[in-house]
Amino acid sequence: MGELIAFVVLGAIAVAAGIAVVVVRNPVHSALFLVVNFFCLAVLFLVLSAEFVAALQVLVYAGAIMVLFLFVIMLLNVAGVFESQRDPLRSQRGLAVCLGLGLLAEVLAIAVSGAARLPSGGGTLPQDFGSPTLVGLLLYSQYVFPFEAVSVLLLIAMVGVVVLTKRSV
Amino acid sequence: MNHSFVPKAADMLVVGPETIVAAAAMLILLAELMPARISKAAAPWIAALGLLASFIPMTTTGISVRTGFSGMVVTDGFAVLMKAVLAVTGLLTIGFSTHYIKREDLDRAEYYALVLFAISGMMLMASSANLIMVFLSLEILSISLYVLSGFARTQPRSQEASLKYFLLGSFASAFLLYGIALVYGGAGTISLAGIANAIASEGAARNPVLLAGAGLIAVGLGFKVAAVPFQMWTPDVYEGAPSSVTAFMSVGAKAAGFAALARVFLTAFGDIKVDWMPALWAVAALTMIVGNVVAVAQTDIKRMLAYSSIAHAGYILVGLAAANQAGVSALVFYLAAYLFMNLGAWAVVILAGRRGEAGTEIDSYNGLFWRNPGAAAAMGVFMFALAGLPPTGGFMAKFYVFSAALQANMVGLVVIGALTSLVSVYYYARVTVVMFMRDPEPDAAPISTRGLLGVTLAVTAAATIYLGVLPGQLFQLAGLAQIARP
Amino acid sequence: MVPTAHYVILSALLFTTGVVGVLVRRNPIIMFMSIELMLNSANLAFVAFARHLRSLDGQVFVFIVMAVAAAEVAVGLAIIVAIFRTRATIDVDELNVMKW
Amino acid sequence: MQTLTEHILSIVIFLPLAAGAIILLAPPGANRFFKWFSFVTGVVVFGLSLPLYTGFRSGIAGPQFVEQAPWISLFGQQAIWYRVGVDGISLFLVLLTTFLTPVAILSSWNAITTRQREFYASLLILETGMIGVFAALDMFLFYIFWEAMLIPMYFLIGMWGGPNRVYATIKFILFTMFGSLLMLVAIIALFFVHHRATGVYTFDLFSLYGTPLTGRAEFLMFGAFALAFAIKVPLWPLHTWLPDAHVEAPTAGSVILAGVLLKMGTYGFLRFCLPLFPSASAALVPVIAALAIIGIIYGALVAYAQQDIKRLVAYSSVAHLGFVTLGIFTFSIEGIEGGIVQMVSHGLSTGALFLIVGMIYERRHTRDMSQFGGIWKAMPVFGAFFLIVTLASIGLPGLSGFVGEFLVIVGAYKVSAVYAALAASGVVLAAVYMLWLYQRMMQGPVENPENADLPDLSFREIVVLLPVVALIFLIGVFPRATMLRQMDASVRQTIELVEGRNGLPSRVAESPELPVGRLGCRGTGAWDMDVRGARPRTWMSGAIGFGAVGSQAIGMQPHPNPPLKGEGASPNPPVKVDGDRLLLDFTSASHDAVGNVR
Repeated sequence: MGELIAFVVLGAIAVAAGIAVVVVRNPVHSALFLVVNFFCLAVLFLVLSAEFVAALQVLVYAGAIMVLFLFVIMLLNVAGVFESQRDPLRSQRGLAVCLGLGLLAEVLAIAVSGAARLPSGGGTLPQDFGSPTLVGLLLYSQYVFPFEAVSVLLLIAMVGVVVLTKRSV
Repeated sequence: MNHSFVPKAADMLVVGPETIVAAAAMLILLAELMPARISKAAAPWIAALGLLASFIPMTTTGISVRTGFSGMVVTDGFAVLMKAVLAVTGLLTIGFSTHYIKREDLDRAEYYALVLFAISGMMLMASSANLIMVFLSLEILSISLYVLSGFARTQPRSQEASLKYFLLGSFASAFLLYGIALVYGGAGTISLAGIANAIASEGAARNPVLLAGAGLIAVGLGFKVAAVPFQMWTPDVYEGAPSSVTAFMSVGAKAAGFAALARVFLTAFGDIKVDWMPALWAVAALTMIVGNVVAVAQTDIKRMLAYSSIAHAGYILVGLAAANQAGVSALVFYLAAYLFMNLGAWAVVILAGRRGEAGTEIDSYNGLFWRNPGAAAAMGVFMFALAGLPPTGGFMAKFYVFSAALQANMVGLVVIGALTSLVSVYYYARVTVVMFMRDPEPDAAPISTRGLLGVTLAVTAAATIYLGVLPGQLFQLAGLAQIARP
Repeated sequence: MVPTAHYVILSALLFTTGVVGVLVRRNPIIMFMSIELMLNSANLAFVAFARHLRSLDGQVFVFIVMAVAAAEVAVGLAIIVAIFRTRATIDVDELNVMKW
Repeated sequence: MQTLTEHILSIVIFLPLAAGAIILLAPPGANRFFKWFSFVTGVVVFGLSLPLYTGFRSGIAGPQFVEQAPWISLFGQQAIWYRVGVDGISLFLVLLTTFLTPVAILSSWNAITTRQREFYASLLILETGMIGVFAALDMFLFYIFWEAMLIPMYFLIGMWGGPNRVYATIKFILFTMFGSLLMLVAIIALFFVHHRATGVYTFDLFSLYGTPLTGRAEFLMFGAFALAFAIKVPLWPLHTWLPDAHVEAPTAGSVILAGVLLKMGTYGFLRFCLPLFPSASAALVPVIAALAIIGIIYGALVAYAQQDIKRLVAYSSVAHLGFVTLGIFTFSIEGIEGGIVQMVSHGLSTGALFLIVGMIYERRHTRDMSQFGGIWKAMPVFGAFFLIVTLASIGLPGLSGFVGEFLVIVGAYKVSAVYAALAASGVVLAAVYMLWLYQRMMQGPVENPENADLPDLSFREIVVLLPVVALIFLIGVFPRATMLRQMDASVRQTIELVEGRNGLPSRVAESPELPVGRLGCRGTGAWDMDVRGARPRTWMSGAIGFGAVGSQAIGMQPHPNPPLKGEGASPNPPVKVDGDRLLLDFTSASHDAVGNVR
């Protein structure tokens, strides 16, 4: 029962915040709504027995990534980064909404019809499911190669950022 | 948890080529600790040596099927051949880059490091045996390419190309990711072998969640290979990015995308190919039609080549849509042939261009024959090869792809392919008309073919003709490009 | 216990919101944030499926996605900053050098 | 010497390519070298091709001077061979090519002033492609030559052509490729149908002759092949590229285009369409014959209306090639042999006409008929040559044109008197426009002072024309000895293939992997077949269309890869074995193909 309440409340906030991200004009507000969304998801992760991921969600996403976003928005805001008032692509806008709704309808239909037939792990959930220990062990054994590949990816990103923004060679 | 934390040599061998390439990239970065003059001069050589060294593990494993890192990665005939294609792409890219990045004032060692990182991502893509590796390697190559597209960071066109590529690329990645999530839910696993088993043994085959996931994965990878209707980023990005980067990604990203598409769809979703073959049929047909028809209207050679690369993605998709072994072999052969003719054409674009990405209008090739007969002749070879005329590798590639599709009884698709090839003859021939049958502008100076760029041109032209006359060996090799079925 | 299907539906809602955001908005930063929304909806699906399947693969995947997202954000914002440096607009439609 | 005789055909094919490559690698500007080197090469190649003629053994239907080497393996089998040879049909076209190339080179001596290196190289490379098309015995090899040859022709028109050359050359290449790309699809499809029937992957022409096809597939494939050839011929209404290409091309290009390239279309009909798709060919005779006759009359009428001499000659080609096509589609020995003679004759006479037009153009820089008149007075030698060539083109007895047209009309008469009558009217029309042309240009008073003191032909120009005219006489006077005798066997075999009587074409020697003979049993009706000399394996694979029947009839195991349904396998018709003959009665069996049962 508790999970259902959490799901309904947090889910509603998350969707509302998500829509707000897309709708509001000011990028700063968008970013803040995105943070709200991320926090809701973090709590849902907890509900779903994913403690480690929930913690990361707060630390990495809401913490680091969104701060970066806000930082850049503030940095660029000085000269007024807001979208131009004119809307050259009104038709595209309608089209996009239709497309999105179509996609949504499709995914919903699929989820409703397919969910009953999803394969299931069965049994009860282990007590420490989703704990940092278990996730960490998995990460360093079976997933050690992707884990290492991520480090290369981060190195590339680092080099990339330097290349793109360093003023003089 | 019976897996060791420490990778074994056998594991490393599976991903040997990409590891060596990535290590070479890091070496280039380390070399920057030395004086700039030395590190700059050393970078292309380190890169070339790294790419050459990556052939060592390829020859060691050969076409044997091995998996590594708890089944995360796999090497087989297909993976090794795709990696070879990518390594050659990298070598040729270095060949035409040295001159170009000096001319455009982009001469920084990071350029080569990023090219190598991208190649390692592309290679990893060909070896991915798990959707997590598909996603990661896609990101490795994409992020490298985002940065490379914006490498001319003071050029607005390059910046915008980078931004557009980045936004649409991440958009596509998000589709891929959501698709993976749905497949995970539908099949209960993200390993390709596991998905295939789930489809084969359980009722997962008809689960709409799984099918929707497969569709979204196709969309995500379709963006990477520029298949219609996910091609809209291509012309702008190709036009705006530095020419050498465009050349590189028009072959490399395409090869990687097709490697992933082929592996994911033929292994994980191989048993439900009746579901996706018609969709792929339609995408292939659309891609060939749109790419070729829109290319006719282009006046800028970079945009023309961009649409042409869309069209060629269509021909490669024909091989994939055939969903048989001949199709996979044809895909590998096509990419190998395409790599030479397309990189060669871009090398000419680089040679004929001027500082600041000027001189890319097709009209500026007026009378190129008088200004540099060798380059014009080579461009002629590439144009006829891209149009699919014998005796060039382009013809053999199309022949192979069409054969594979006809083996799968896709007559309609092949007829569409043949007719769109006819359209392509028109716009490729136009380039030869301009080069050979018009007089140069009075103020146009002769162009000299410079060092490494000239070598690259000669190599690509010779290889294009060689593959058209004696394709037997590569046909045979491509025949070994078997994707290991779990 | 809330059925997994409900979480999937929630994630589909968020995913769609993100898709529409990318298609509708022209401000690259907001487009980019919409993409982040899409990534997060995928994460939600992963975590929900992970519980349903009693397998931690999904959670590990989310971990990797976060790292990737961090890398993407860094590069993406760097591109935007670089553009902003050479001109004062980052409205995608204002970028008229090329056709969109 | 041994290698020379063994590989004479390959040497003839590739020597021009090698010479072309040498020219391309030479430094630019050595124009005398380019001219002489390419001319000498052309003459040497012609000389080397003569042994093909003198050593040719009449009476053998199959290809001679065969050379083969494995080329490309596909799907784990040695599917593609380098395999060349000449038979009674292709021999003359190969010779025509080797003969016209040095003539064309010599005719360009002074006409081509820019980029001579590339010009002569293109001509020589083109020669390789053309000979290859006629000599190829492997469909894949044929297609390679067929397409590759377009590239040098494309440059010849585009780089050294007239003011509208770019339009003409693009039109030329697009038209030609439209047909040939669909033909490629059909070739590959045929390859797979053959594989399904026999389990063998091969592009060998003579193996593919036996491929059993369903009616629909046969018509579609025939359509794809026929389209490619009809564009090349060109058959009305696909001829529109031809006048443009001819008018814009330099003289040498026109000579080669009219002399050799157009023949590839008619040769293709004869070599591929007829034997590969006999039922479809037979069923579509009225269509093709009608197009051919329209071409004959239309070409003649439009030619009459031309002011531009070159355009006139171009349209006359449409008419002449209509004769050839008509002759081929009579399926009669006279018609087909007449068609082949007409191909050669047209190559000589129209080639000569283009040379003559080129010579007068070099002097007057116009091709407008009204600018001329009374040229005879200034150039009597020129006038004499022109007259002979004109008469040859009209078909005066004693000259080569007569032989071909006469035989074609005889062949057409066998099929339908209407065809013969209409074709004959074409001959009359040709006489009208050609004589009119001659009269306006050569006779009458000199009205334009510029025509008064034109220099007559130079020694070089006489050397260019003399051999052509000599051949016109030779063939005209001794058609049997020079041509018909040699081609008899091959033509008869082709007719037999079409009629499905005898399914056993002569095979390429020593090629055990060529399993298939044509048994050609399609349609409804009673069939009898001669199975003498059929090797068991050949018989089995060839009999795929009714594999089971064959095995019962001569008591062998069914084929390991039984034919697909719908390819004629299902209803077993009654079979009688009568000595060496196998009688099949299809009368009651339902067959989906349209047959030409005689």
